[in-house]
Amino acid sequence: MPRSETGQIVHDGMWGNNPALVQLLGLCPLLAVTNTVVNALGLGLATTITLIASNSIVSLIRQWVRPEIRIPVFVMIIASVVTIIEMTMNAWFHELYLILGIFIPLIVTNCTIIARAEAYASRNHVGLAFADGLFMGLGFTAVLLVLGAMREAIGFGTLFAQANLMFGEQAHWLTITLVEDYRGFLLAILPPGAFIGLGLLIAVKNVIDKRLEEKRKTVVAVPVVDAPAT
Amino acid sequence: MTTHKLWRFPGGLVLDGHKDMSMQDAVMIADLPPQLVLPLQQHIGEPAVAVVKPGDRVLKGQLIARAQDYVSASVHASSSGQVIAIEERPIPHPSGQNATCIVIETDGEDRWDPDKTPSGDYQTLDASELRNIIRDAGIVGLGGAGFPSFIKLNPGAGGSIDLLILNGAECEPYISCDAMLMQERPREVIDGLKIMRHALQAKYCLIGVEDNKPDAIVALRGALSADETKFIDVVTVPTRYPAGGEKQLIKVLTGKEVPSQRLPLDIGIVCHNVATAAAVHHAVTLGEPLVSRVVTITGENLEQPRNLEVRIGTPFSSVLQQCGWHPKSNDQLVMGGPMMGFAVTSDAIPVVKTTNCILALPAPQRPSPVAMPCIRCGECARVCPALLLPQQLYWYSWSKDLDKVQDHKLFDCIECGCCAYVCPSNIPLVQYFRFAKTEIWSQEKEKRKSDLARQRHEFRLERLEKEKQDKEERQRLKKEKLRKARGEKSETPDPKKAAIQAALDRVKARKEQQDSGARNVEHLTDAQRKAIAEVDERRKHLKTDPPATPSTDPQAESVTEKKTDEI
Amino acid sequence: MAGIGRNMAISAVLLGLFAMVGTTLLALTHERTAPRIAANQRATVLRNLHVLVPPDEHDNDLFSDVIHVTDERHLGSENPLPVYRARRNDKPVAAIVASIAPDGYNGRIYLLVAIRYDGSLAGVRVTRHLETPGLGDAVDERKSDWIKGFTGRSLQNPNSKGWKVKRDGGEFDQFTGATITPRAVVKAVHNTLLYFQRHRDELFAKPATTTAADTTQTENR
Amino acid sequence: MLSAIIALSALAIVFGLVLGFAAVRFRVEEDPVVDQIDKILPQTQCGQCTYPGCRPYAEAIAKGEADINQCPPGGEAVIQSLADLLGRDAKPLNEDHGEHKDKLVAVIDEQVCIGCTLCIQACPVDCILGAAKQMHTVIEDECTGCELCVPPCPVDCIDMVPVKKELSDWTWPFPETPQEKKP
Amino acid sequence: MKFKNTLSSPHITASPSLTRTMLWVVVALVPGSAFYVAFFGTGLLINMALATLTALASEALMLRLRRRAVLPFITDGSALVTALLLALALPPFAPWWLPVLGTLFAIVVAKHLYGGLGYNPFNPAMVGYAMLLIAFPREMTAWLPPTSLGATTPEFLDLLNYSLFSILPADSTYDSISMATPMDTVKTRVGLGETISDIHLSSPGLFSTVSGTGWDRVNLMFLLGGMWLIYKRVVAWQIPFAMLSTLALMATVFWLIDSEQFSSPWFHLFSGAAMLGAFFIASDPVTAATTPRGRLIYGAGIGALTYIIRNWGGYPDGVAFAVLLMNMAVPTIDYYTQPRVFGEERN
Amino acid sequence: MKELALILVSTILVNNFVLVKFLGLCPFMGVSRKLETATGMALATTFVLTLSSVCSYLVNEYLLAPLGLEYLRTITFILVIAVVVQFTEMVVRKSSPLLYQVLGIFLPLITTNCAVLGVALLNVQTQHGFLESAVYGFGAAVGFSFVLILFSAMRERIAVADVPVPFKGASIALITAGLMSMAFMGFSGLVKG
Ligand SMILES: Cc1cc2nc3c(=O)[nH]c(=O)nc-3n(C[C@H](O)[C@H](O)[C@H](O)COP(=O)(O)O)c2cc1C
Ligand SMILES: Cc1cc2nc3c(=O)[nH]c(=O)nc-3n(C[C@H](O)[C@H](O)[C@H](O)COP(=O)(O)O)c2cc1C
Ligand SMILES: Cc1cc2nc3c(=O)[nH]c(=O)nc-3n(C[C@H](O)[C@H](O)[C@H](O)COP(=O)(O)O)c2cc1C
Ligand SMILES: Cc1cc2nc3c(=O)[nH]c(=O)nc-3n(C[C@H](O)[C@H](O)[C@H](O)CO)c2cc1C
Ligand code: SF4
Ligand code: SF4
Ligand code: SF4
Ligand code: SF4
Ligand code: FES
Repeated sequence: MPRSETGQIVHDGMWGNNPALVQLLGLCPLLAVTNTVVNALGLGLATTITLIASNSIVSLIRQWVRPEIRIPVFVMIIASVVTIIEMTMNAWFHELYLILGIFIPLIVTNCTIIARAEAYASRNHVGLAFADGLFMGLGFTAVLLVLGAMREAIGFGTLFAQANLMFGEQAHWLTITLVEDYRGFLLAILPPGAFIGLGLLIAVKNVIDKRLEEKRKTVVAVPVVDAPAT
Repeated sequence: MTTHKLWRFPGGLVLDGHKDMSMQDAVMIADLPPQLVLPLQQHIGEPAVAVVKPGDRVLKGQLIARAQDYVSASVHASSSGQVIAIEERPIPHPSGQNATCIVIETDGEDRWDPDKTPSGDYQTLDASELRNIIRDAGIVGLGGAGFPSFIKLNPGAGGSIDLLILNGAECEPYISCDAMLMQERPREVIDGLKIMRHALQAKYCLIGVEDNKPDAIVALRGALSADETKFIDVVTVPTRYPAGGEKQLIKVLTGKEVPSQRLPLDIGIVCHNVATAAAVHHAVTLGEPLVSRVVTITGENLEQPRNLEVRIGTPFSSVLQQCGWHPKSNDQLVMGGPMMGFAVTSDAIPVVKTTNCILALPAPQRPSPVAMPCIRCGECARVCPALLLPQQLYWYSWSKDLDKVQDHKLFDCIECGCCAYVCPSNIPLVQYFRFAKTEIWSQEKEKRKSDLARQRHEFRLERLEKEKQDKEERQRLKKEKLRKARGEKSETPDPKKAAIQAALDRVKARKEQQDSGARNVEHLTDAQRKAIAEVDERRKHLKTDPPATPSTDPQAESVTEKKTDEI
Repeated sequence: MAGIGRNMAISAVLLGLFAMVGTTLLALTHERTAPRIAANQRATVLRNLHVLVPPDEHDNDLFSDVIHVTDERHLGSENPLPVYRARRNDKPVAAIVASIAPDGYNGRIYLLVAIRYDGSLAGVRVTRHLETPGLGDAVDERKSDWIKGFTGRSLQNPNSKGWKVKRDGGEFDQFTGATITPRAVVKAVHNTLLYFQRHRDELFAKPATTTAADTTQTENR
Repeated sequence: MLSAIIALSALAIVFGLVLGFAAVRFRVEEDPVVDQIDKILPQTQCGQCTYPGCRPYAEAIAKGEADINQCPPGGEAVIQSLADLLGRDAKPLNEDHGEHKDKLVAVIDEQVCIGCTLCIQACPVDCILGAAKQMHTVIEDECTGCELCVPPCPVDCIDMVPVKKELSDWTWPFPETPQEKKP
Repeated sequence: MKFKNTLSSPHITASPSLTRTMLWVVVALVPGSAFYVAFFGTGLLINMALATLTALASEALMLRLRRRAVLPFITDGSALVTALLLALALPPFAPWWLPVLGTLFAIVVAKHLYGGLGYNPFNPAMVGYAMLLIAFPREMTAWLPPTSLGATTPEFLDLLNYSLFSILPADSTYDSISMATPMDTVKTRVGLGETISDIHLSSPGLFSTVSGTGWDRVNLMFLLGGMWLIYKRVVAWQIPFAMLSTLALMATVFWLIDSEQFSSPWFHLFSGAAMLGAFFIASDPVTAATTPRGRLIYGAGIGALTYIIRNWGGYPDGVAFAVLLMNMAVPTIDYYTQPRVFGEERN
Repeated sequence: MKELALILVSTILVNNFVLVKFLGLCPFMGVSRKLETATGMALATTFVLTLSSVCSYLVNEYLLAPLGLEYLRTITFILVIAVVVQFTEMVVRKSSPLLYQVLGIFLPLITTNCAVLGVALLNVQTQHGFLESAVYGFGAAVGFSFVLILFSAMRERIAVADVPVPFKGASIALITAGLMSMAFMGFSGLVKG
């Protein structure tokens, strides 16, 4: 079943070539800020925006860069985009900035962005580059959210704690306490928990992939199933 | 007699000897079997080439297959009779595979070839003559490896060596053939030793015997004449497996270590087995080639374990029967000792030159233990005489990381089996190492083949490119000619140009002729030309009415012609 | 050699161009946003300060009435730290000292300690810390009310023996399994009080420094 | 504002000069990785990887256009070596390209061969001997077993047969893995 | 006639067995454990029982999940050793989920995710212990005072009640029953500026002439058990030797520099998990270096790190972390300490 | 002097960039399959990290700070890093193909190593002087190299272990990194700061 080009992009970004689970890129912010779902969401959104912007720009200017200055140019573009986003948010969305602000400089160093610029945006036209940025970003965000949820649930026994920081005071209701009087499992919150959590996620993905593969194979192998002979 | 200073080799094991059980009776000559099966390859190196045909009558000691290469050994009929077949037969090999053998139906007369000539006094012969005699006698190392002995009797560039060691250690449990030989025929051993010493111009000789063979030691010492004791010393070495390993024995006797991946020769030492020495004595003094050897037939499954002098080629079943064997199919039948020998799958295989022992062990008491994972306890490293880390070798062999396993000096492993013997997890370590070694060799072979293929492919691409260019050139010339023919005489004809043109035309004509013929017969190597010739030859025999025989086809003629003039 | 020259020129021009465009955009954005950002920061700082000293208790501009002081022994840093001064009708009301607890479990804990003119605590807040989530981070006002327990305390309440966590024989609770963090905070607050006691009048007398260094800002890590 | 632009542009120009200089001064022509990859490939030249030969496939891998699991003749061993060389994880052979089989060689039935030379033209390693209207023969040692000569033959006289195993080619079997489940 | 082909030599073996090796370890643990029970009460037995049950159950489960033969592996004794060692490292007064969680983590994550027996790079028991220490520092640092010291030592039923139902014995509080270990006490109070002699004076009965009351005797018994294991060649002598001598050496040096700040070498050798660590934990063959020289380096590394973490680190005893840290270095050490093979130049 | 030594101990062990601070994880996971490549990466990173730590300090101190262009810090630093890396790569590639074999392919990866920018920014944030910046960069790099090399040797061992199939590869590598960072927690408390 051949996929359309955008279909392929969606699949790659969200699953098949997911930056966090498959390419193992952007690990630093991924592991550093997934203590809670809210943190994860913040970083995910900021990263997605940056990815879209940098992918689009790199794709636009790709004809003009020469190999020897390619990397400097790309990183400059990314750094500019990130800094502009940071300043803009700081000025006009200050509340949001206060929550996401600390993640934004981290984005510059997120290797997903330069990797996509190199591997995809510099070889494809703007539309595709944009889509790639969007779905790679969303794929990244999805992993952030799952990992954040996992760590928060195990570590604190809650989900969406401090949602108010992100969505405003009325968002307190979002916070879910899974286990009352949970004594907390510190390990999940600390660095080892981050590594082990991501390791488990990748294993889960491997299992699912294998199931899908087996399904695909049996679908191919089994001919049309007839009704039992009467 | 001075006591010789001894050293200690690292690792090693003290094992139960089980030797007495086969040393009750004197060595007897084994019965003559109705059929003898003589593999063309019983040694390290290239197989020998048969010089007899089915139907030929042969006498004992007659050459039936000639050594092919430098590293190769001839095969002789071990009794008189008629060659009935040259065919694939099961042979003693760990693979259980078949190989080409000469099968002789014995006539029961066991008649020696009358041509056999004793060479008289060996001292009148020079070293290279001696080596030729030994070579022609088909003698290979009888200590186990089966390396053609005459090669090891070459003292190398120095012209002489310091020390010749006779290996009478016989360190493996159960085996007693060398012990019996030394005990019963010490003179043969010593005479052989002296011949070897002469060939090697060795300054001094040592016979190393493990201290669990006191009778052999007494016999050897007793047999030495006063004169001989000046340059021959019989040394008792402690019984510790594998004291009979060449490098280990050298270490024990001299304190020197043979450098890793080098030969004893490099430190001025040569080591031969005692039975090899006896065989040399037979060949030189009596003119008898290697047609029989002493074999220990032993094991708990025999009623009467003993040593027999067996003709090479006698089937295992025949000798086993003489020792009271009642086969059960879950028995283990091993050629060689329990530590280094290999299990065989059939009792039809013949005794060969390297068969020192046939071991009939009962099936293991328990169902063979499950191999558990390695717990890296290091016991194996403690007993490894080569000072390797078998646990690491195992780890990398298991994972087929052939680079790392060589990093850990796989090729220094002497496959003595000490590691596997002690492993609490029952891991078949030696098999892993053998797997890795053979795998490395086979990959190297593949690599060579693929390099060759790459070269040939690149060469072909080049050729195609050249042909394309030539074709374009021809077309251009044709056009030019046409233009000229049309009378475009813009230029006055230049004699120089005309000459060039003529030359080009000639080239073209030849190219065209060639194109219509085979395309890829240029730039052939000698081997390929040889192959073509062989193929043609084959065809001549094969074809009666071929669509085109080389002799009648003019183009084929031209092919052969070009072959010669183009290279 | 000409090749090198040409290549150098092209690369230089291209890279320069990209840098120019990028910087221009950045600079423009900066120009546009700088005032707003400053205003936002000021508002944030003020909000933090107003939690401790509510606006109705003073009438001066807290943000600009600031001086910078250095006292490693009491304030925990060898660098200048801001002290915001609250006044009402030009009379000193309270001072908010940005002091540091240097010996937290995972490093420094940044505090805002608001002290009324009479030496009692108007409140303490942790603005930045790296303490272990779930253990030491209870000093954070968002996680527990522990930090609010300082309000109203002073050097006399309790006396200097009592300015310790209970485990060390003092009056302040520690958290189960994490004594180090509260110990560090209690010590830092106590030291800040001592500092204030010593320098009170001097603090209010000094003229304000012009630019407000923003130690209270949550910097990135 | 101006100072910012000037400062950074100047910095960038200096860097640009340096890199432009370095790019020419330190230019390297060949991509050594391609050679290394090519060395690993089995040189069967069969084209199952969808490239016209091993080297083109090597080039494609180096450029990142092709995956490392497309060479059936090479099988696991080649994939593993490529993964090691390129620092990637090994993956199973992509079965779209075929299965890993034991090595074969071509044998021409000389009774049937009509000497059309079509197989000669197809053989990537020039290991078929013969001329027009003559029977052809395969040099066994040099045949890579690529099967490219099989389809062009008009009389179907080429068979692919397993390579004959010599005693010296025998390899010790890999022992039963210790972790295997025992019933 | 065809015969069974077992393929490779050797055809005879010494038939030692893995299970026997593991059982020796268990036997060697007996004297130390007995003294432990005598001094700190029967809580250890509860922990051992819980840990063993969990270990065997999770081992069987993982083998099933991984589709491996269950019987040979479950009877090899390695899970038992892991469980017992983990239980010995836990405080004898702990809620039931502490040993259970720790053992689960040890067997499932540290052992079977790596392929089970023989493949785990980290010492499973210590992974379990470190995980518990990090996640539940409070429960993990509360020890019982030695029986010789307090009348408050709970009875077996009290302990069981606490373990299973978190019910404290009547009229006692958590803090009144538990206390820090002597080593923890010294560390905390030296950190607060007290001198060692002060500490000894102010806590009579807690310290013996050698180290902590009870602890000295328990360590001595582990030392004896360990010597026996060395004699039986279950344990390579290099690791315990290198570890203990490095620890003693560092302790001596600092003790000579300032005996009021740094405890004596005797104290270090005979308190905490020193002997248990040296002979039973650091020596776990699977996770230790395997070359002779590597074992010396590995042991010395553990000794040095133990001392450093004990003195300056944030955790009460350093053995577990030291072992884990050196586990990390094992493959590197093994790689660079390959011995000279026979016939190679000595250099 | 003691200060510098403390920085070194802190960056290498206690606040290890990879295992504690979560910086430089992608190359940590990406080039740790083999000991040799990891050693190459370690060397390259040590060189570049130290150099760019110093360079960015200089640029900050003598260009950005005097002109009041702090808001250009990120872009300038990353530019400096990218150029240092690119230049080193080209020089090494030409002048020593052997060294390039070892280091070359890793050099471009370093630009995307967030530890490099992290060090530059942290230097500014903690107001390190010249020498401190150099030592901080060096220490961070040594800490990175140290765990990278140990990790790669472990991965080589784990790669051939009987790891359950879904966990093979990246998954078990991450879990191993997790256990390593757990072991590194043993250092916590050694140096405060
Ligand atoms: C491939 C090979 C080449 C050898 N070349 C020589 C040689 O050139 N000269 C020599 O004296 N011995 C040579 N040897 C013999 C060895 O030194 C050794 O004696 C023989 O392999 C039997 O030793 P073993 O039974 O201890 O394995 C060679 C052996 C092998 C296997
Ligand atoms: C582990 C091991 C044990 C050996 N034991 C003996 C032995 O007991 N007696 C013996 O003659 N050769 C023994 N060999 C073979 C010797 O190393 C060596 O090949 C032989 O003595 C050379 O003599 P040859 O070429 O005459 O056979 C042993 C080899 C190995 C690797
Ligand atoms: C991973 C981990 C993180 C910790 N973080 C903190 C912390 O942030 N603050 C703190 O005071 N103690 C922390 N601790 C606890 C200390 O190690 C120490 O046990 C405790 O502070 C001493 O308190 P106690 O005297 O009540 O036992 C942590 C412990 C662990 C294992
Ligand atoms: C001498 C010796 C010491 C052992 N020490 C430990 C240990 O400290 N921790 C542990 O989990 N297992 C230990 N074991 C058991 C076993 O080796 C361990 O479970 C493996 O690491 C599992 O693969 C030991 C085994 C022996 C023989
Ligand atoms: S003896 Fe066996 S279990 Fe022990 S280290 Fe060697 S191979 Fe491993
Ligand atoms: S078989 Fe090889 S590895 Fe094993 S003990 Fe003998 S020499 Fe050492
Ligand atoms: S599939 Fe393999 S052997 Fe065939 S051409 Fe491609 S690379 Fe060469
Ligand atoms: S003979 Fe046939 S199979 Fe052999 S290499 Fe040539 S084309 Fe391939
Ligand atoms: S995100 Fe830090 S190195 Fe990739």
